[in-house]
This record gives sequence, C-alpha cells and structure tokens, in this order.
Amino acid sequence: MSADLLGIAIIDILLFTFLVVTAIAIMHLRNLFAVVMLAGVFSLLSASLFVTLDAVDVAFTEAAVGAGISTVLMLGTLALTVREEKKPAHSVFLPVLVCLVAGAALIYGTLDMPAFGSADAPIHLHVAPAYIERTPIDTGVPNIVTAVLASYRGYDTLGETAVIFTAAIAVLLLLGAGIRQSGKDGGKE
Amino acid sequence: MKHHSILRVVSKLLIPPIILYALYVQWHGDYGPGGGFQAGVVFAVAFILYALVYGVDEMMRILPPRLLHALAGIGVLIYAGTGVVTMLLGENFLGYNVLAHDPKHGQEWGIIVVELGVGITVASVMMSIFIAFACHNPPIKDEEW
Amino acid sequence: MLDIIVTNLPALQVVVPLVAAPVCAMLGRGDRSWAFATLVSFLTFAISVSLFVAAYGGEPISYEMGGWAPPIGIEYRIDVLNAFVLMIVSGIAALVMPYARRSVASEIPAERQAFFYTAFLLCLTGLLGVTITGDAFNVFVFLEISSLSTYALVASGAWRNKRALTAAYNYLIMGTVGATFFVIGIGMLYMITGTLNMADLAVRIAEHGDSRTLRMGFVFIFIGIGLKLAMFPLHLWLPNAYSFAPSAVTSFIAATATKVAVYVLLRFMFTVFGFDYAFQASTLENVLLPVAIVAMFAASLVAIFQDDLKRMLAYSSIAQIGYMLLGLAFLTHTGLVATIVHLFNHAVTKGALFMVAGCFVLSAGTSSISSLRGVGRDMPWTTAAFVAGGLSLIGLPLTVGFISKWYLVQASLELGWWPVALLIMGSSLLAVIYVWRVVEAAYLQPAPEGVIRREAPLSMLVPAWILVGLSIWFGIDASLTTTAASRAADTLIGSSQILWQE
Amino acid sequence: MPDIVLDLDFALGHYNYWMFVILMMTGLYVTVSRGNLIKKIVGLNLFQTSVFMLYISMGKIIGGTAPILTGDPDTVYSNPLPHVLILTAIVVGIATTALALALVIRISETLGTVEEDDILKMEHEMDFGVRKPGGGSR
Repeated sequence: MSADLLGIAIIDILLFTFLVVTAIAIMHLRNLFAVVMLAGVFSLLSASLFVTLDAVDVAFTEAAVGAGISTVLMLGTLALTVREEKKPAHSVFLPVLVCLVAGAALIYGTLDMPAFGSADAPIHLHVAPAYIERTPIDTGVPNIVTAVLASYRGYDTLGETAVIFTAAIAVLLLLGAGIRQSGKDGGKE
Repeated sequence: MKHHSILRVVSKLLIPPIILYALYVQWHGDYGPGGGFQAGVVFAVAFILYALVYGVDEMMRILPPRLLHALAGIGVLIYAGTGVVTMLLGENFLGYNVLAHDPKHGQEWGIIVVELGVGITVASVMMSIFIAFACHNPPIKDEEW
Repeated sequence: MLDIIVTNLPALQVVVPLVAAPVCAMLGRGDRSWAFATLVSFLTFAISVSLFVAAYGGEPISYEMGGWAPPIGIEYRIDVLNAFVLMIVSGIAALVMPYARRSVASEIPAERQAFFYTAFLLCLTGLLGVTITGDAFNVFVFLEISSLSTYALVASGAWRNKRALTAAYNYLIMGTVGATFFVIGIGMLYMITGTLNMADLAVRIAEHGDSRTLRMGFVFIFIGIGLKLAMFPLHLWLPNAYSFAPSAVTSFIAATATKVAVYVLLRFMFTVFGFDYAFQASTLENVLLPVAIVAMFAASLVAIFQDDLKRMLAYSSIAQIGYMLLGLAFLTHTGLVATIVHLFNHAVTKGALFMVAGCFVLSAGTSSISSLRGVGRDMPWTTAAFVAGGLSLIGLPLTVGFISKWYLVQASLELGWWPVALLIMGSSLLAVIYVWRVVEAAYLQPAPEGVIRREAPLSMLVPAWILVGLSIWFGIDASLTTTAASRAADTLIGSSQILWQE
Repeated sequence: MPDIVLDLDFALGHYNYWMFVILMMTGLYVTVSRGNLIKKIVGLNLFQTSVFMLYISMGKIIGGTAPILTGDPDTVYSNPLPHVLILTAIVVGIATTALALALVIRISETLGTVEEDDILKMEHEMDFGVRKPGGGSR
C-alpha cells in the first residue's frame, strides 16, 4: 500500500510541478494569446491528473471543455478585443492578503481531513458504496458515473442542462442572435 | 483562410471521424467514459473546425442559427419531458422505472433518452455561442494576425 | 390526472418555469413571449400557494426525485419556511411580469425581448429550485441557473446605460467566486460525512462532532452565501447591478435574490449545522452582529448622498440586509421571527419602491433625484406609491416596516441589549433622511421648465400599488406573516434541537 | 522515531490537498489582482479547476479503479459521486466563462477597453464630469 501511495505521490508531484509552473506563467505573462494557450495546457495537465485519480469521465470532459471549447471562445474574444494586458497599476496588497487568509483557512481545514486515498474515509462508507452496489441491480449500466449522473442524481443533470441553456440565452441576449450585423452592436437599435 | 488547400483537405478528412466519434461517445456512455455532455462538445468541435476553415457563413448555411436555438431548447425539453412522461405514468419526476416493462430496462431507456437530450442541448448551445462570438464584427482585420 | 398533479406539485413548482423557458425562447416576438411568461408566472404562484397551504398545516412535504430515496437521490423538502419563501419569490414574479411589458418595451430592443423573458423565467426557476431543494449540491446548481440569468438580465440594462455591462461583469466575478467558495464548503462537509442530503448531513455532522474541516466548511459556505446576499463588506457588486439593470429586473431581483440567499443561510446554519455548534454561535455573535450594525449605518449613510434614486434604494437594500442578519445574530426565537418577517416585508416594500423608480425612468427618462423635481404634481399616483413605500422603509406604524422593527427591538430588549435597540431606531432616522430627500424634490421643489412627464401606465402602476397595498395590509394585520414566521422559526429551532436562551 | 514516521504518513495523506490549495490561491490571486478583464476570467478558471481537483482527489481510493463495472467482484472502485458533481461543476464553469467573455466583448465594444483601471477612470468621469487626477483615459 505504502509503495503504491509513494508511486502516486511521485506522479502527482510531477504533474503538480507542471501545474504550478503553468499557473505562475499565466500570472506573469502579459501576452494574452500565450495566457490563453497556457490555460489550455493547464486544463490538459489537470485532465491527466484526473486520469491518475480514476476520474476518466471528468478527465474527458475537462480536456474537451477546458482545452477545447473554452480556448476557442477565449481566442474568439481576443480577436474581438485586445491581445496584450496592460501593466497593472494598482497595489497588490489587498489581493495578496485575501489569498493568504483564504489559503490559510483552507490549509487549516485540511488538517482534519481524512488521509488521501484511504478506503475507510467517511466519504467511501455512506452513499458511495450504495451506488456501486445498486447500479448493476437497478439500472444495468456498467458505467457507474453515468448511472449516478443520469438516474440517481438525474435532477442535478437536468439543472446542468438548464445552466448550459441559460448560458446560450444569456449570450444571445447580449450579442444578438448570430445573424451577421452590418453596423456595430453598440445598443442604439 | 480561403487559400490554405492543405487545411481544407485535412479538415475534410478529419471532420467525419470526429462526428462519428461524437456519436460513439454519445451511445457508448453507458459502457465507457463519455455521455451526452462530452459527445455534445465533440460534435460541436467538429462544426467549429469546419467554420474555422471554411468560414462561419458556410457553417450557418448547414446549421442555421434559428435551428440551433430551437435545438438547444428541444434538448432541455427532451430531458424534462422524460420526467413529465414518468410523472404521467405514475412515478415521480424522472423515475425511469415505469418507462419499460421491468424497472431495469426502464432505467436503461431513461438514461439513453436524457443523455440524448443533454447531447443535443450541449452541441447546439456550444455552436450557437461560437456563432454569436464569430458573427460579431471583428475590429481587428484578419491580416493583422 | 388531478391526483398526479397534486402528488407531483413540489416537482412542478420548478419544472413548470423550467420547461416554459425554452418554449418562451421559441415563441420569438416580444409580446407573445411576454404573455406566455406572464401566464407561467401566475401558474407558478398558484402552485406555491397550494404548497404553502399544504406545508402550513403540519408535517414537511418530502418529494423524491426519480423515486430514489434520499440520500441516494435528490430530495425536495418543503416546510413552512421555504414554502413561505417560495410564495414570496413566485408572488413577486407574478407581479413583476405584468409590470415588465411596458417597462421592458422601452428599455430592451424588440428582437431581444424573447431572450429577455426566457432569462427571466430561468432566473425564477433557479431561485425556486434553490429554495425548495433539500440537497446541498443541488442548491449550487440552481443557484448558478439563477445567477447566470441574473448577470445577463443586469447586462441587458446596457441599452439604457452602458455601465450595466461593467456592473454585470463585476457581479459575475464576485458571484462566481462566491459560488466557488460555496462549493469548497460543500466539499468539506461531504468529505467528513459522505452525504449531500441536508437532513442526512445534519445527523452525520452531529455524530461527527467538531473538527477543523467542519469549521472551515462552515466558514466557506458562510462567505460564499455572504457574497451572494451582499453581506457587508461583500456587497460591492450590488449598488451598480441594481442601479443599471432594467427596472423590471431590479424590482424582481431586489425583492427575491437576496431573500433567497438569506433563506439558504438560515437553512445551512440551522438545519445543516445545528445550533448547539459553539463555533457557529460565537461566529454569529462576534462577526455577524458588528457586520450587521455597520451595514445598517454605513449603507444608510451612503444612501443619503446618492443622486440616483435606484442607487439610493440599492444602498438602502444593503442596510436592510443588515437588519435581517441582525435578527439572525440574536440567536433567539424572536430574533429569528424578525429575520423571517423582514424577509417578506422587505421584499414587498423594496419591490414596490423599485417599481416606482421604474415608472419614473419610463416617464421622466431618468431616476436622478435632482431631475425628479416637482414630479409629485405630474405623476401623483406614482409619487404617492413612493411615499407609502418610503414610510414602510422607515418603519412607521401601520406599515410592514414597523412590524419588522418591532420584532427586532423586542428581540434586543429580551436579551437586554438596549444599545442595539437604540441603534435600530437610530438607523431608521437615517432612512427618514434619504426618503425625505425624494419627497422634498417631488413635492416641494418646482418642476423644471418645459418638461412633460406623464403618469405611468396602469399596467405598471397597478402592480406597484398592489405591493404598496400589501405593505399596508400586513402592517395593519400582521397575523398571517408573523404566524408563518413564528412557525418557520419553530421548525428551524426544532430541527437544530438546542437549548435556547429563553 | 515514531513521531517522524507518523508525520510522513500525515504529509503523504494530505500533501495533495495542500497542492490544490496553492493552485486555488494562485487562481484566486489572478482573479482579484489583475486589471485585465480577460485575465480575470482565466484566473477564475484556474481557481475552479483547482477546486475540481480537490473534489476528485477526495474520491480516490488507493488501489481502486475507475468506477466502470468490470464484473470482477473483488474490484475496488473509486468513489463515483465526486466525479458526477464535478462533471456538473465543469459545465457550470464553461457556462460562466462563455457569459463572461460575451460581456467582455460588449464592454470592449462600448467602452473601447478591457482594462479595469481605464474603465474606472471613465466611470469616474461619467459620475463627476471631470477626469480623475493622475492620468487621462484613452
């Protein structure tokens, strides 16, 4: 078990190093083109982390959304706006303070968390085994994630579909219905 | 990008497999990773690639925005409609058990139908959003890139 | 057929507006989608009234989504408290919709109106979904439906004033950070309990006992909701969002969105965490009490110096949220009743006042107080509605505002906190000043030359006057609201099973 | 040396929560400190993705596999519920991003800038009709 844990730790720490480097680069670079590309890289790296954590569905989605659609939309926005960030002029004291306090609170909260990967954490003992046991009996769908997503917690997924629909309505309300306009959509219709 | 013939040929070769893959992900989500959401995104990406190479107008000729907007709503209606049907059949909202003769099959049917609803909504929403972004007159000209 | 509808009423409460939204988007033209959305809002209100009647009688109603028993599936759980909030939300929606037609026609271009009404329905769906659910993660999903549509609705004020765009953007950033904090908090709770159902969470948290993870879970949920409800000093998004959004949107979200956030806070504090939880109690007393009092004064003071009527009302909203949090900070039954009663009272009052502001915007083209000089003669009914609403905001007897303040003062005196009681009265004086500024401009100053202002159309005046009427009706006879609030407080306290100070 | 061994175990059991906290705070920092509206959104995405990692890592069981039934009764599956929650959260994330970017496009169109400092200056001008001391807007 411990060797297993160490192995995972090494892969994790490697991926994590990449993630941190990417995040810091995103923070410092002012060429937004590069920033968007690195954000895509960040998503891909996190997708591989999800694979090592057994979350294949999530990894798939993160890769498709974070590195795919989200990057396309970001690039589309850059094409319509600017590609260079201005040098920040204001003080960084308050943001640093906010992040330090929030980070410290989070670290404090992790201290009583059950150890990573342990099979006897409360999270694995209550509802989750019920899903794993009941999925083949109730639904006959081998992918438990699909069964939980579409059936046991299907209502959440309806909400999720509604969120996506909301995004479409919101974008259409803001940018128009996608029929090419001759003038500027500045709002003086 | 009117003159890039390599891009045009390669994308023509790529787009059909991407669509095929999207369909695979859609229908195979019960067995492996994937499902309506992922399939919808992949499907949308195929058409976005098409639009990037051949132009948004060309894409809008195949998929008019009005159709996409309607489809986005229809996906939600398919999902919620499944719930309404189960209610009419005497179960709770989204209780798929009553959709077939035995509960297990009912669940399978229910899952397939709602995943289809998710897939339709996600694909058409992603494409509508892309079109809405792309159809905004760019203040920067193409040559400046 | 009828019994199918009756047994599925909890699901229908949310599903009806949810299904209506895509249909509304497909209807196309503005008038048709408006008529449809109005019909749906009436239907939703009817459902929530029947749910309230059912929940008022006794036991909470539980509805299992998909037929899966909780905690496997998602549960809807309706007791007096959320039935009450559901009724507020859908009732305000049913009044704002008729009001919206003329106001929206003047502020949103015709070809976007269908999308506008769809977003409105989605916002209603989200708020109802947050209120009705008994599942912690489901709260997040529906919170995001309502938030995303609200951002878009706020931004659609850009056709009148382009600053609506940046207001919506700032709201989006702060709201999303808040939602993410909320998700972190839920994650921590889930981590130590293994469940997401609220009732189940409560049982397992009690078994689990105090831990650092639980504490931080509480803190992150508290801050996350605090951002959504514009708790001072996390309110920075609110003034701009309220003042630049289209008038119909402002009256709707000012009357409902923050109320729903207060409800979520109550639900998590009492039902999920339980009240004997010492860390929570000390947080309330040491953090919430000063925050609430500062909000009451600082926001009211800022309101006095605003020139824009909507902006002034927005700052007053922050102060009023302070009152609600104050009632919560007392940790007594009376304090809780004050919070819940004020939830209703402020929704009615502020809904009416923002509607009046929208009437001014439609007729005078502006809501700047200095350009509303002499408007009392041109628009007597609208201005009179403002005066009545303003009196309720101040808390004069025979208005609902008085009922809220009465309970707040009583709660503070019960604890012997008489300085707090004095502070409540002091902050009411500030309200007198900012309401008076408008009254003075409207009645005592001469109208500017050559300005023609017509009385607002009936479709806008009637909803505003209905709300004003409600604020007077329930100010004279508060038995329904206070009984409901008292029972809701009982359920909250009962669910957290604690020893009270009384 | 039992104490040190214990600490190592503790660290091994918690290090990845700490990693995610660092990533989260980087994201949050980019969101609150940068003035460029697009970069703020990128920061928000980093923040959210790191929260997703925290969720997924709590569902992991050492020696477990992805929660897709294999038919072998001895298989240990990792917890599927966090995966489901995060799938939903990812969708909410992209919806928020799309809306935020649409807002940025409109802001850039109407105000001609996507820098917070410039926007604040302009709004100051709109409020008071004078330029804020210390530099003109574009």
